[in-house]
Amino acid sequence: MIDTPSVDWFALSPVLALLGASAVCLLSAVLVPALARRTVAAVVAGAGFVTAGVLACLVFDASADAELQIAESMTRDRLAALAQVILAGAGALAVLVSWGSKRRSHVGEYYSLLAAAGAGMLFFVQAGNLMTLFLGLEWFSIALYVLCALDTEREGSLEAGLKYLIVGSFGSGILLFGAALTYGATGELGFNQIREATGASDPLFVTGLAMMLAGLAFKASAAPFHMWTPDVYQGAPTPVTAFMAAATKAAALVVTLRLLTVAFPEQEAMWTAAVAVLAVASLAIGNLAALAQRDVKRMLAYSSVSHAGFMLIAIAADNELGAQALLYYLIPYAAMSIGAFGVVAARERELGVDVTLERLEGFGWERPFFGAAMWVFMLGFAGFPLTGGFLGKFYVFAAAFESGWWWLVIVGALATALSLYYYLGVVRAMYMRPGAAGARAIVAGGSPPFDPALAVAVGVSVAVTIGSFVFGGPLLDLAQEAAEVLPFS
Amino acid sequence: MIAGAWLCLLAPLVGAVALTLLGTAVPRRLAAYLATLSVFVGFGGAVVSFFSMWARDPDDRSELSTAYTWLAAGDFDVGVQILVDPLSIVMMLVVSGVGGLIVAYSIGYMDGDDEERRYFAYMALFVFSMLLLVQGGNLLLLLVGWGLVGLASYLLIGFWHERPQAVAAAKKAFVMNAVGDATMALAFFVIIWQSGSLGFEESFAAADGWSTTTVNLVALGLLGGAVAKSAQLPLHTWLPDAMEGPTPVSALIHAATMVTAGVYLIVRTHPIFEAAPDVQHLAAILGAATLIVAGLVALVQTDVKRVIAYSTMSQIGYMFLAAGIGAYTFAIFHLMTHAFFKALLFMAAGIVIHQLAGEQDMRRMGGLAKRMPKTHVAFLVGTLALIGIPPLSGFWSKDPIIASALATGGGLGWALYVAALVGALLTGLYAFRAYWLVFRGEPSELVREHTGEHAHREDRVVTLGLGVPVAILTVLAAVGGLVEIPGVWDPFSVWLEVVAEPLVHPSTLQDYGTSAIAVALGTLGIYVARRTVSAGRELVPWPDAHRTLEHKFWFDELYDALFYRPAAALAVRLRTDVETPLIEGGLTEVGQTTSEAASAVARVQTGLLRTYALAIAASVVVLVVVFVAVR
Amino acid sequence: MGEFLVWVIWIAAAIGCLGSGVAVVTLANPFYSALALIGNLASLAVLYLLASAEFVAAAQVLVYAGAVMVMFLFVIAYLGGRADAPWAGGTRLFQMAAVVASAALLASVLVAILLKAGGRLSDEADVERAFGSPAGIGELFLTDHLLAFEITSIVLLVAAVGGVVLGMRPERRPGEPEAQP
Amino acid sequence: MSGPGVPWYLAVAGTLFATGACGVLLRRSPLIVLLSLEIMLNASNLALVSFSRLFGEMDGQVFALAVMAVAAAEVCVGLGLIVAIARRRLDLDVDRLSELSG
Amino acid sequence: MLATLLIFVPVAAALVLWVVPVAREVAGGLALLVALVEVGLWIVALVQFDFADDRLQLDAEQEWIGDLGISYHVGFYGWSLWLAGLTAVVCAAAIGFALWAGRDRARAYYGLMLFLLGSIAGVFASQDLLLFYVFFEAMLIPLYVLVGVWGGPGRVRATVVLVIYTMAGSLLMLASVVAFGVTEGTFSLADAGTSENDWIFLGFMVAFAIKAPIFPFHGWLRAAYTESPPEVAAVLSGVVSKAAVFGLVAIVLPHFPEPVADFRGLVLTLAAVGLAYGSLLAFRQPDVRSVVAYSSMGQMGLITLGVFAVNDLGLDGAVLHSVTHGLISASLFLLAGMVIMRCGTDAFAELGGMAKGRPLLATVVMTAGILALAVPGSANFAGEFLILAGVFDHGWGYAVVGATGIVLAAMYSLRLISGILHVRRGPRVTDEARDLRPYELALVVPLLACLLVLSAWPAAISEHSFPDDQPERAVAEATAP
Repeated sequence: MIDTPSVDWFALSPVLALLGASAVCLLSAVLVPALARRTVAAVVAGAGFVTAGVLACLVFDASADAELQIAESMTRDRLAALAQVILAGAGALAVLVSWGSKRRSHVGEYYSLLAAAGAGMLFFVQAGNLMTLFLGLEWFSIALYVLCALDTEREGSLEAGLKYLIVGSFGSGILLFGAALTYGATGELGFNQIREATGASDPLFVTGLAMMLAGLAFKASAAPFHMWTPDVYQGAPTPVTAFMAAATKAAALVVTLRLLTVAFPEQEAMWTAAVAVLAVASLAIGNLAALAQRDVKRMLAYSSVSHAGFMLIAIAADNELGAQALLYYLIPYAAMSIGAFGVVAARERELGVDVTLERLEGFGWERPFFGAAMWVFMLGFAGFPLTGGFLGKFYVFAAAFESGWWWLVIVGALATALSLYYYLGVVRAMYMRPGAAGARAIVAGGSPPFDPALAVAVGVSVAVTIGSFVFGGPLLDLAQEAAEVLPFS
Repeated sequence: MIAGAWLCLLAPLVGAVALTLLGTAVPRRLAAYLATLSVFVGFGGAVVSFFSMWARDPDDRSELSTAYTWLAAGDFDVGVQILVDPLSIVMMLVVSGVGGLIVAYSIGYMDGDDEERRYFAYMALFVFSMLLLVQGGNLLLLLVGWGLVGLASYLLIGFWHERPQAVAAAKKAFVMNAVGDATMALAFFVIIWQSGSLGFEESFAAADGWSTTTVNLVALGLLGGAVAKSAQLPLHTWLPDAMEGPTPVSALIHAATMVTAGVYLIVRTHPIFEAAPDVQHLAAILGAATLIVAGLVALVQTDVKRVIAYSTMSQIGYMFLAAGIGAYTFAIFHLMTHAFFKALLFMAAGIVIHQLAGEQDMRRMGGLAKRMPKTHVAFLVGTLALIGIPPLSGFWSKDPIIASALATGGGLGWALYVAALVGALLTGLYAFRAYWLVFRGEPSELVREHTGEHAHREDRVVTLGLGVPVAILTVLAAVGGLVEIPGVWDPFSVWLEVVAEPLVHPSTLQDYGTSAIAVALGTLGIYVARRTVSAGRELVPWPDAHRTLEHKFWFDELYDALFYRPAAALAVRLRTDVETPLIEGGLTEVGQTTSEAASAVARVQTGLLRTYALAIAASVVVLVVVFVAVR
Repeated sequence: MGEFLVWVIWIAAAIGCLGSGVAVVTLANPFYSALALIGNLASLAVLYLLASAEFVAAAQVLVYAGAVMVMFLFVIAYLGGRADAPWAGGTRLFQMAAVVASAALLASVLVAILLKAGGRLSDEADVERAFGSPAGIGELFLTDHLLAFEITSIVLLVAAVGGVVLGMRPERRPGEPEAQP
Repeated sequence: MSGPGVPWYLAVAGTLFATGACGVLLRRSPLIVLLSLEIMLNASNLALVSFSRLFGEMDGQVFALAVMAVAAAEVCVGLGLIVAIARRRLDLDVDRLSELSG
Repeated sequence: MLATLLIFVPVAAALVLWVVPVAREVAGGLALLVALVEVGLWIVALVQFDFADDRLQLDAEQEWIGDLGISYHVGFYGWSLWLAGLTAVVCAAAIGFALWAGRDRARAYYGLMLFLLGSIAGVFASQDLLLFYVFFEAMLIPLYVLVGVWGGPGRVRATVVLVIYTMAGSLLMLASVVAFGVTEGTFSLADAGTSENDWIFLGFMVAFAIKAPIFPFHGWLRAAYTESPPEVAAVLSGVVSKAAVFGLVAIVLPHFPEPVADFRGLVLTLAAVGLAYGSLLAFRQPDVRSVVAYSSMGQMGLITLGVFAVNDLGLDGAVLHSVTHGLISASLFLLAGMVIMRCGTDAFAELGGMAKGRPLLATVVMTAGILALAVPGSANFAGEFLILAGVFDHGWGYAVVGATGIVLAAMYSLRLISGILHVRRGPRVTDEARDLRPYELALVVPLLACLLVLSAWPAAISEHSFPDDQPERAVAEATAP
């Protein structure tokens, strides 16, 4: 008789809720008549994300002490729960952004995959050993590969899908090989066991560390592992891009933080330096490349690279303040990303073509709400006060300074200054070159239908962006409670 | 007494403010009367102060009255305060009295001008500022008055703002005065630094303890201000140009009052100058140099107002000479008489100019003596007083100065003495040349045109009110010097001595001897001038010398080349060589470099899948190698 | 003797494995490449067997070499195996870089292994006969790695959905505009 | 265990991994790139299996089995994509898929 | 409490304007009303303020982020209250000007102006380092749009340079804020101690040097001032630049005594160079706004001289001169705007002779110009005098440069006056260019009236800025040789 382990269903409940939603959506693709399919699928997926978020909140509340479960394959702690809340929120917003898209085919499958990807990420951040880590990663990655390519009508979408698939698999392959080597060096899979088993200077072990770091950096799209990001973000359907930008990065960074601090504390000198270098590279490359972009989605993609750099600074800080900073940073960052891509989607649906800076001309005056919202997101990305982006950056800098990375602070400051050019470039395009005739001419079919879901999504994003500044205190307290589970020396 | 002094100070201010605020709400005439009234009320206040002061014991003739704290910082504070003492009362009387006459004269002179109201507001502002200057109870307030008279001078020189020369002259006057303000301010900084106060008493008391360098610096700064304001070498070039303003302005500001402020300053701050004798002597030397240079230049000027302007410089040179050798009472005495006769000269010239429809070139005048007899008398009295012919006022005030130079003795004293005597000769030459050109000889075309069939116009001038002030000043210029007769009585000196005890006291012999020589030289000058001019010749027949004098010793050209053009060129060079390429261009360059770097980074993003994988693979290799190496 | 045989088999399998791997990468025709991969998988299965991983070896042959590769071949056949010269495309420099990077990857991994080789790597644990048996593996799948097991199924399900969605002919009604994001 | 020791297995795994990586970097046909990716995953599997043997614990084998499933999943999606691309009559050449760049 | 009101009344009004669709006239009127209410609130604050009390007054404190010791803490000292008053007055005039000039997209415009007003008030009120930074940056947001949307033809470049340049400085300051706050364990200005760290000091200095601007950090200046709408330029040069003064006095002097002493020579030199440089450049600029722009730079150099004199004279003078310079440069920009509304240009080459037949314009321009050149007796002069007297302690050279500045100020101001008013009529000065209207007078005259009142009594500010036990005393003691 096999002793089946007891499963903590409560801790798994957010994942399960989303999986259930995913399944229902999938069924709806077959069972629900085409007319109602979008409504049913979207509502179910949205409900799934919301439920998952609520459940994650409950788990957060109930998990004052961290617990490892089922041979360390799963962790129940506040770090994971908080990340799950963020991810679920991002997913729910992504559903709202998706609602208005003119998708005709595969609606049920779309929402199903979205929910599945979300479930994968939720599980991913709970991962407690190398195997669940890898499997969680592949779970959401595969769902995302499909989502990227789902607009099979569009070449760009297919190109994005294939690029993501191939480069992504390449990255996963490296991560897997690294995991294998780590396993080989220690004989253990669980993060905590790895920490206990390790000999500090084991060559296989550090090789494994290097490769896993590379694999995770790939998912977080940190330079120089970022090169897929702009292409995929640009080509993928905009709601998917929004979801990826917000959620993938959040999941990958949280797991990076957990893996590095839990499993590799003895190598911290090594990986903090490496992460710092990655951070600097991301900041430099992301910001510089973004400067040269005309396509807004592509520009935002590079901006997400630079933000990965910022958040990596928090990881490189390797202290509780850093973890707190990262977790806090993710909240406004996720909201701003989804909001910004949501606004891009609005313009895209209005014009029927890709959104470039030129095509944003006059947008701010035509659509005051979206314009003002975009303004808020851009300011938030640039780290202006009155947005959570500012507090996030501030905390990142504080964390870096506390661990002596003062030059990272300087680099971060200069990079932010650089980034202003293109963030404000968006505002410039929207407000300061009003109504070029060209942009109006290509508006497809007159005034676009009112899209309440998108407006709600953008509105919520604005609220979170600004709210996370005003209520920075309580949110930072939550982040601190989550950060406490990590074993910082 | 204090109330009178305050009234004297504030009445013109009220007039100025009221005129500015009321604007076109008051009729033009009323505006003129208001301004005149305000100045005469001030004069009344001054008279009241004078008599109440007269009644006091000589040792008690000084009172400081503070209204409120004007400026304060930490331990440093400066009040709005006035100092009433014999010196300031003399100045108040001269300023408000002569000022009142000139403002009254302006009623007629400016009649019909478009912007009369503005003119009178400015005039009242000027009188207020000048009174503030002389009444100010501390150095800072003195500087405030100092600056404000400069401002009023600027406003009034440029009153006819559509004339480019007037505007340029106004700017020049202001900027040169600003140089003086700046050096004075620097002197004050030193005083604050050393004594922490700008009160007269405190800073003078502190001056004794200062090092030679310090006190020299302070005195030099003050002298700079005095020189600029009084148009002495080397900051004198603005004064002739300032004649672009209306003639009463020239009479009031650039003859009677403002330009003599430098003399007042030296007398007022004499303890500092006495602590720095070298600088004080420098003042005397500058005065002597100015009186000769100005006298020489005046020999060849053709503009009647410019001749008078140079004569003003020259006369102030006497005053500086006096102040520089410590003959303070004579300096102030000459200041007062000079105010009378110089204002008179200007006003008489103004009538002539008015009569000739604005013509100021003496070569186009002549023969006015018969056609404008009253004006002629006034002008003649002024001229003789200026030359120092007894018993007119200039005689009583100028000769003691020359005698004091003699009494000073030493090489310096003799040099100054000779210079002053040469000045007396020059005065006779240029003054009588002007008189002769304007009033004697045959009437020119212009004169006939403007006075021939309208011979009654002088009467009209009189009816306009120009005559009364001129008449009063004529009397004053004639008898104003009798308040001090060497060897007979000296109430004026006694009155002032409590403020500034003179350093030299010429003997009666020196006085009378000098007077004889000076009068002889003056008469010689008159004679030569008459001979030469009536023969139609120039006083300076040598072409090179004549040209040098015409160009006023090339001071303007020199300053233009030394200061203005380098400054303007520097400003332009800074813009073209620093601001545009470096400061602004630097930003552009940073921007360009960044955008080049940006496109370079973007080019790496080829869109080729395999390069992405290669980047990943290469980075992994680097990571692994480094990790294994440093583990 | 048994030892020697094991060595021979091992070497043969390793050579087959590496050779077929190189063949996959270098053969021009995807069809042959796919066939080479089957060889590769098969020889790997032999290595698994030698490393006492019977069940893995079996799964390798059945699932991988069988099912997956068949799918591959179908697709290749469907698309018509167009030839693709391995050294075509990209600049010389890029190709050099690619090879150098791969070589460097190999070198660094090998160096890491070499550095470690003298240590614990040579100290293999003793194992029972049941090691690597389906029963043992199955038990692990139901206990320690329960979650992994479940997730694997989900991953497969997601992939299946994805494959279907992507491979399906798009349902397009006549006159309908192109889909927009 | 008789026969070659774990380092030998690892050497083969490493070489295989590098070979697969080389394929990804060099080849233009997405099909062959997919095949190369499979080689990389299998290299990891070999490493896992040999480590599993080293420690005498079957975790590694379980991991390898899971990887196999994942590999199959990737192939499934990859092939689906390739079919979709082929259906759009695009060249099956990853170098031609470079619309998105810059 | 009043401090909070001063900040959030305009901000709330801005939100209302943005959200509630009202007619443009209503929007403008409401904005002006709120600005006047702000002035009224400030007057109430002035009345309630006890200048004899050297503690923080009218304050409010609310914990914001506890674990790093960050709080919402606002309040005023005497000197910062004056700066707040300057803000209220200048912004009210600027909004009034905008109302008259008729800016399009009224709701957005007035909302931004009010937001700007609130955030500047926030800067001058903040007593927490992070809060200060927040407001300091928040100012830039509306400025960016105001210049970028309603500015002149070169506005895009101007905004880019303005925002990126100033942000680059601010971000270095953020690094310093972080470093200082984390080291001290609190961000409260009152509780934080002193630091000897030169780098942290320099981070702050760079930000303030750019904001002020101090030579050679003024690259953004000309474009920003000349491309902005005149009323925005008025706020920018009049008020926003004073944020640097606040930063220097509230943060740098009390918390970095040793670096201040070490770097004093350098800062004073740069400030003096900036004074001379700005004044010289102002002398040769081709249009009114450029002249005012560079003169502002020169005056900010002067104020910096006063601050870094770190003594009673210098600091009191700096506060006084901040207020007077704020008022005068705002007036001049508004006047430039009025000239532009009439003639379509402010280039001297096309102006001139406007005094003829326009007595009000002439009087107002003349008054403003004369105040700008700091004629003795004016409040501007008083400030300048105190500053230079104060900085004399640290070397006569600075005072000499300052005195040169007096002469140069006379040169450029007179050129400015004459360029507009005097000599021949410029080609763009037509008969349609009427005299100032009563409404316009109502905008400019109060600013000038403030200056005249201050001229009569500059001690109102200089004596009521730093009561006993001033922060600068501590600095002076700490840095005494």
